[in-house]
Amino acid sequence: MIDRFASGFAPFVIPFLIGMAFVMGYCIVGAIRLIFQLDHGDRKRFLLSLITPKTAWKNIKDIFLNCLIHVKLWKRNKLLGFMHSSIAFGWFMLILLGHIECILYMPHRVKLFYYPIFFNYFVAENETTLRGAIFFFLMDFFLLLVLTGITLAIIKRVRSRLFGMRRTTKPTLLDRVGLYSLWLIFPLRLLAESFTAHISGGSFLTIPMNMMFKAFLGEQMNMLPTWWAYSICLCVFMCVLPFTRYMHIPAEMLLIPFRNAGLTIKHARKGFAKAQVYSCPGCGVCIDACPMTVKKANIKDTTVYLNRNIRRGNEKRIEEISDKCLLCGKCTAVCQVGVDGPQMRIAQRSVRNYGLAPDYTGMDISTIKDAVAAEPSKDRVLYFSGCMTALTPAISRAMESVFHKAGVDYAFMDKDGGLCCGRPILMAGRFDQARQLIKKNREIIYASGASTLVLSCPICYKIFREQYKLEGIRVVHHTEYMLELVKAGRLTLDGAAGSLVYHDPCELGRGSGVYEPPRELLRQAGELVEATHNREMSICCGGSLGSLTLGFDKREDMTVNALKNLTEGDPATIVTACPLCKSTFAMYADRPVEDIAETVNRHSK
Amino acid sequence: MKDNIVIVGGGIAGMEAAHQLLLLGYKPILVEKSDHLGGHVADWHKLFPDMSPAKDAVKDLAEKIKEANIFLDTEVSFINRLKNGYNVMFSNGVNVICKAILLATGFDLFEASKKEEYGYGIYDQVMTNSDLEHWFNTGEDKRIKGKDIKKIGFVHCVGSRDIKAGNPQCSKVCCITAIKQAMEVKEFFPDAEVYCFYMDLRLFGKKYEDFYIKAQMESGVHFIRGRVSEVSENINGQVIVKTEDTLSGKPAKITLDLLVLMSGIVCNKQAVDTASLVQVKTDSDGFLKSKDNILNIIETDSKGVFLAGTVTGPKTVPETVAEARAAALAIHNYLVTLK
Amino acid sequence: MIYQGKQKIWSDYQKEIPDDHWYFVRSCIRQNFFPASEKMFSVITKDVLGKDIYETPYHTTCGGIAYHSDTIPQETVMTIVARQFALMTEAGYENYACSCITSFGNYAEILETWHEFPELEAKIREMLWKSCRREFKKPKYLAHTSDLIYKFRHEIASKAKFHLVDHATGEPLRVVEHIGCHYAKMFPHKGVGGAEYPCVLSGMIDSWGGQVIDYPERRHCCGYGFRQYHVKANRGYSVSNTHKKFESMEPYHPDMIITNCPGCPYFLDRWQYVISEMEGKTYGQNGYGIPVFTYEEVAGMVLGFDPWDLGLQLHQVAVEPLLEKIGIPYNPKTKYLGLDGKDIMKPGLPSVLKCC
Amino acid sequence: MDFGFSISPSSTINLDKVDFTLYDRLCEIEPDAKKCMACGSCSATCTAGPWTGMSVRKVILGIQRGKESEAAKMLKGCMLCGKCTMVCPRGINTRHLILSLCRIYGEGEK
Repeated sequence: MIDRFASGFAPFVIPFLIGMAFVMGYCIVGAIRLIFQLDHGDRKRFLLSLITPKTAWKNIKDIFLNCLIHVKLWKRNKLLGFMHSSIAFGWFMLILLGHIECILYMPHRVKLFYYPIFFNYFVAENETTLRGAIFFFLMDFFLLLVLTGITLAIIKRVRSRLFGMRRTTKPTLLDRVGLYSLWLIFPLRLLAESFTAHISGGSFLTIPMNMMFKAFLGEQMNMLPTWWAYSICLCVFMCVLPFTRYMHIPAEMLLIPFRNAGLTIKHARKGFAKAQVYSCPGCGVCIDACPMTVKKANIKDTTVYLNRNIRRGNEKRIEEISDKCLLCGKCTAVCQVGVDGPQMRIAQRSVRNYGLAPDYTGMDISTIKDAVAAEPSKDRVLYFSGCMTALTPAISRAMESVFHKAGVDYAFMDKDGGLCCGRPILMAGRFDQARQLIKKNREIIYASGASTLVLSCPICYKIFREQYKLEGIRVVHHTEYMLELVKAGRLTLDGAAGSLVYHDPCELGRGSGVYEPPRELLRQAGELVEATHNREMSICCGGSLGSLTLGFDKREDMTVNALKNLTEGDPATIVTACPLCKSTFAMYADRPVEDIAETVNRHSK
Repeated sequence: MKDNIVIVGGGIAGMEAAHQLLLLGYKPILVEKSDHLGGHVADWHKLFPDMSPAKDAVKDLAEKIKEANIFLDTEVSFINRLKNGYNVMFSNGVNVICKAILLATGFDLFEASKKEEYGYGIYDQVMTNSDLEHWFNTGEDKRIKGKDIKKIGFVHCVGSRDIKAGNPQCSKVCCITAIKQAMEVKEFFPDAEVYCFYMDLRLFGKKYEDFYIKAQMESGVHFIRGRVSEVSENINGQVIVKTEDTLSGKPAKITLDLLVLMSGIVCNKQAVDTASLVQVKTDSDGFLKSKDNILNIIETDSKGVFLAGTVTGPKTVPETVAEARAAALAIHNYLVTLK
Repeated sequence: MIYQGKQKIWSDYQKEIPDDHWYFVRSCIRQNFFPASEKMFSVITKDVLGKDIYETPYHTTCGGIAYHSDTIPQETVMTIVARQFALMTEAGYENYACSCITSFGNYAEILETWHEFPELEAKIREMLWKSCRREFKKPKYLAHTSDLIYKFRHEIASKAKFHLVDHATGEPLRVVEHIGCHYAKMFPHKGVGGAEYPCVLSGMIDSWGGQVIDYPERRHCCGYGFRQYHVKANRGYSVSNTHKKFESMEPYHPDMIITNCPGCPYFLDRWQYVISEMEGKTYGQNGYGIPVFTYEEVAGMVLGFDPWDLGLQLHQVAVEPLLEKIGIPYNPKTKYLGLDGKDIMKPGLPSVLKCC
Repeated sequence: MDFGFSISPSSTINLDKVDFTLYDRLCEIEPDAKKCMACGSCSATCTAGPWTGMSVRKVILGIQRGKESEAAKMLKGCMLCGKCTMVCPRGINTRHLILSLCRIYGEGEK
């Protein structure tokens, strides 16, 4: 290989350089700003994680697997997976190989970093070697790969259903500019390289096309316009990128290390939250996932639109969207970049200014304390049924009966009424109040001297596990606890419960990752039928306390839809493990709905 | 020539019964003491729950009973018992031998002035539900005409559920009537505040609860749970109403530009006299006594004498009409058994 | 206000009042508060109208105050009352006229109770016999002395030297009438005109030329309320109620208040001073209060008795402005001279309420 | 002069003088507030009630009667558990109503 031009420069690279400079500058500045928006502790933790080998390696791995190979997407949807990875990975390889070529053949040009991009224009093939041929082949191969990706992308634009997506977002004007420029980049590159193939050399794609053009245009064909076009396309794409959904490409590369550093959302709009907003590719998978969007309702209240509105700073919509959400977490479960919808929303709720702030510090709870007080013992159990269970007393009664059967030494913490666990008010974004309630409840729990705290309400369970920090006290959900009893042989199930479908409550499944214990119990209690969508794909019952604004009347469709999903296997009984799910389903269900405690109690000795 | 049937009372009960009897091939004689048919309903403006014009309902019924013998401005002077029949003498001198008599003499509206403390007939700005309906119909009332009405109150249970007023029973229709009228006046005075003072809201009927919610949501009527204790007049001629706001457990008072008393349904004294002519007694609640209050409200202990509508107690229009039809059928069956 | 409406109600509540031969009993407290009032009653009925009115020195309290202050049981008060009836029976009278509203209510209540529970009456007869060997007949007619003045209002009007009119303008005076709670609130048919709109006093006002004013709190208690005043801790409550009444009648600018109860005139009169000290507020014209009278005093004024013989100098609120308005002559010098011409001493002047 | 007693203010609710601004503002953002029929199920089921004296019924009534400070005192005792919303027979979103109230309180000052 030899230089065609002594200068090693051609004016058409200028647009590319501008675009490159712009996008690089933008992203670097942005990244630095985000890092500085983190509070001191988080920033420290983040920077440390970058130099800690373990996390550093994880970052590289995750970025490679998610940003280039899109493994997560492959798992969900092969076609989409292939489309994304072919473009991302293919393009990456083209750049990589370009540089390798450059290093191998034109080491003195490496410092001109536009050179590898337009390599084929600047070089002339003076001798054909196997190594050269392999490189040319690989280049053409990856170009082809990218082109197929692009073709799929174009098809997806017009027929998204083919890709298993029912609803998707409408791209903004800039999105379209970015999109079309992206589509154009690679055909143009093919064109450009084909035009120069007889000089620079090429492979199975470029050579034949070159000959074809020769056949039409003869000797004096002008190659520059195609290279100009290619460069301009790159420029356009890179210049609009920061203002389009394609910002997710660079943003995710920051989000992944953030997440790996174990950061949480501290500020509604800055730092980690901002990183999530920009990492949202606006693909709209969350639209189909959202339980609120049954019958085409509330589509514009899904996470993708929350992110879009945060980027636009539309406060009114931000409030509406974040208040309406049920916080079921399904959007997060399906999200490719892992935008945490519920957390984002709670964060937005937390920045409201209220004229009145509840205050429970003066509250006298000595009566509850005295009621549960006892000497610490290693197998004493404290049972907290929670507010909602007061409306579904069958659950607490079943639990008590189970305790008796298994001969458990227990105290019923809120038999005559107790305090709220604080989760609902936390969901409303009023953290100080939640903290006060936690403090009060901890006093009671410690007064009980129990070593195990059993909860039959997942809403309570989640906050007790995550926020209460009860040293020396084991916090278990009743599904887990009853399974322990069974395993310990203190409880035996007769397996006569018939066919049961289990509904994963949001707070227990996606919220706390408890999927197996209830299923194990039910397998022993009867014949377990799985719902069409279950575990982390389970559909919220619609009764969630997460939503602040959804009225009773607006929720029926969601409940009915969730029930449909549960009853497709035509089970005899619907079993759940949450008082709220139970009462919500019971309203519209065509068959008995019960809490797992009831099932276990009825079918155990 | 079919057997004669005398229907006393030309209200909707009498009219509907006459209509049904005509369909059954009889030629009933309908006597009405006033100069027009339709009774109290004729004086009303609109009927709940559909807010259909009362006069249409009456007109419609009147159309259907053209064939019957109708005596207006006529009362029953006396009745003689005959062997399976009666000899009825009317005030207009007409004398009829009949097999069956239907007493559809309806009710009297409680005389609001009897509740002195509410100041009906004493304070300028106090009226009754029927005065208000009259205003809806004619637009004529010095209490409203040309007055700047900003605050209006409705007192439920005036002369109902009130031993002191001699009527322990619930008049049944006042709650919904008050709500209906509250919404209607709100249409005339959109920026007026409307208050309803109630003991209980007894909204048992079809769509009544919807009315209640509508009154709260759309008309913004304020419902205050507490029976008005007394009314007085201030120097501007407005009325000052005192009650207990039982929900906050505190006495409450308010100055109003207009106070509407929901006069209850009480037994028609004249009906009692007429009934006594055929040995039909009054029940413990002061209304006429049926053979049986559950299965046979239509028949009486006197052979051939039947009852329909509010003579036996407060009823809504649809209930009255249904009862009138039942009465017509009962009379028909009775006459058949006579043969 | 629809006057005819009221007249209709008044006509529904007329009670039979025999026009002669009355057994008259005085009130415990009126003689101290308004000494000339009961004197005036007998003067008017006996001397002016020539009626037969009998009094006995053996009459005692009816026990009403103790009863309404929850300090004696019902049997006790009934026995006391039985004794009064016995005195009447012994004097050979059967029309019972009492000067006190509380007594009137008390008698009415007891007669009604005996009517409902004859066994109780029997028991009381026995108790009376045991305690003082007396027997009694129940009065045929029970009246309050204001009922009598109401009955004779026209005769008094015909003999009147003055009328309740502003002699300068000829305008009728605006008069507030206040009826004692125990007059008709317990038994509407026992009072002239019923409980809601009694006309026992308004009747007098009408026939003596005044104009009754109907103000929102007309029905409200004067504020005395027995235990409310007697227990000092409750007095704030007592004065608050009086204050409420004055606030309510203020816009009507009343010239005077007429009452038919022992307590009411006292509290309506004296509390005006207390309110003026507390709130710095007076309700009459230019710094004076609204003069408060008993119906006998007014009858006396109308008939032309000397204001000081009517004991008007013992009122807290100065009556002079009103006397001048009506045109009743009076001698300021003799105001504080007793019947024997001795100086009964001039009271100190309040800091706010204007007095003469 | 000190008499040892004084004129005590009347406990009567004077509906002529009630200031409805807060209630009207509430109805703007929570029209369902008007739907309340004071059945009291919200207060009966309230988790916080026994400990803090919270009562949704009384809060709404208080605001309708201009007793804003009393209402505020109770609102401060709400734990926002949402049971009241679950039991409301009129389907009022009491939980959000409470949040809205907490927001509009003191709006006037701003």
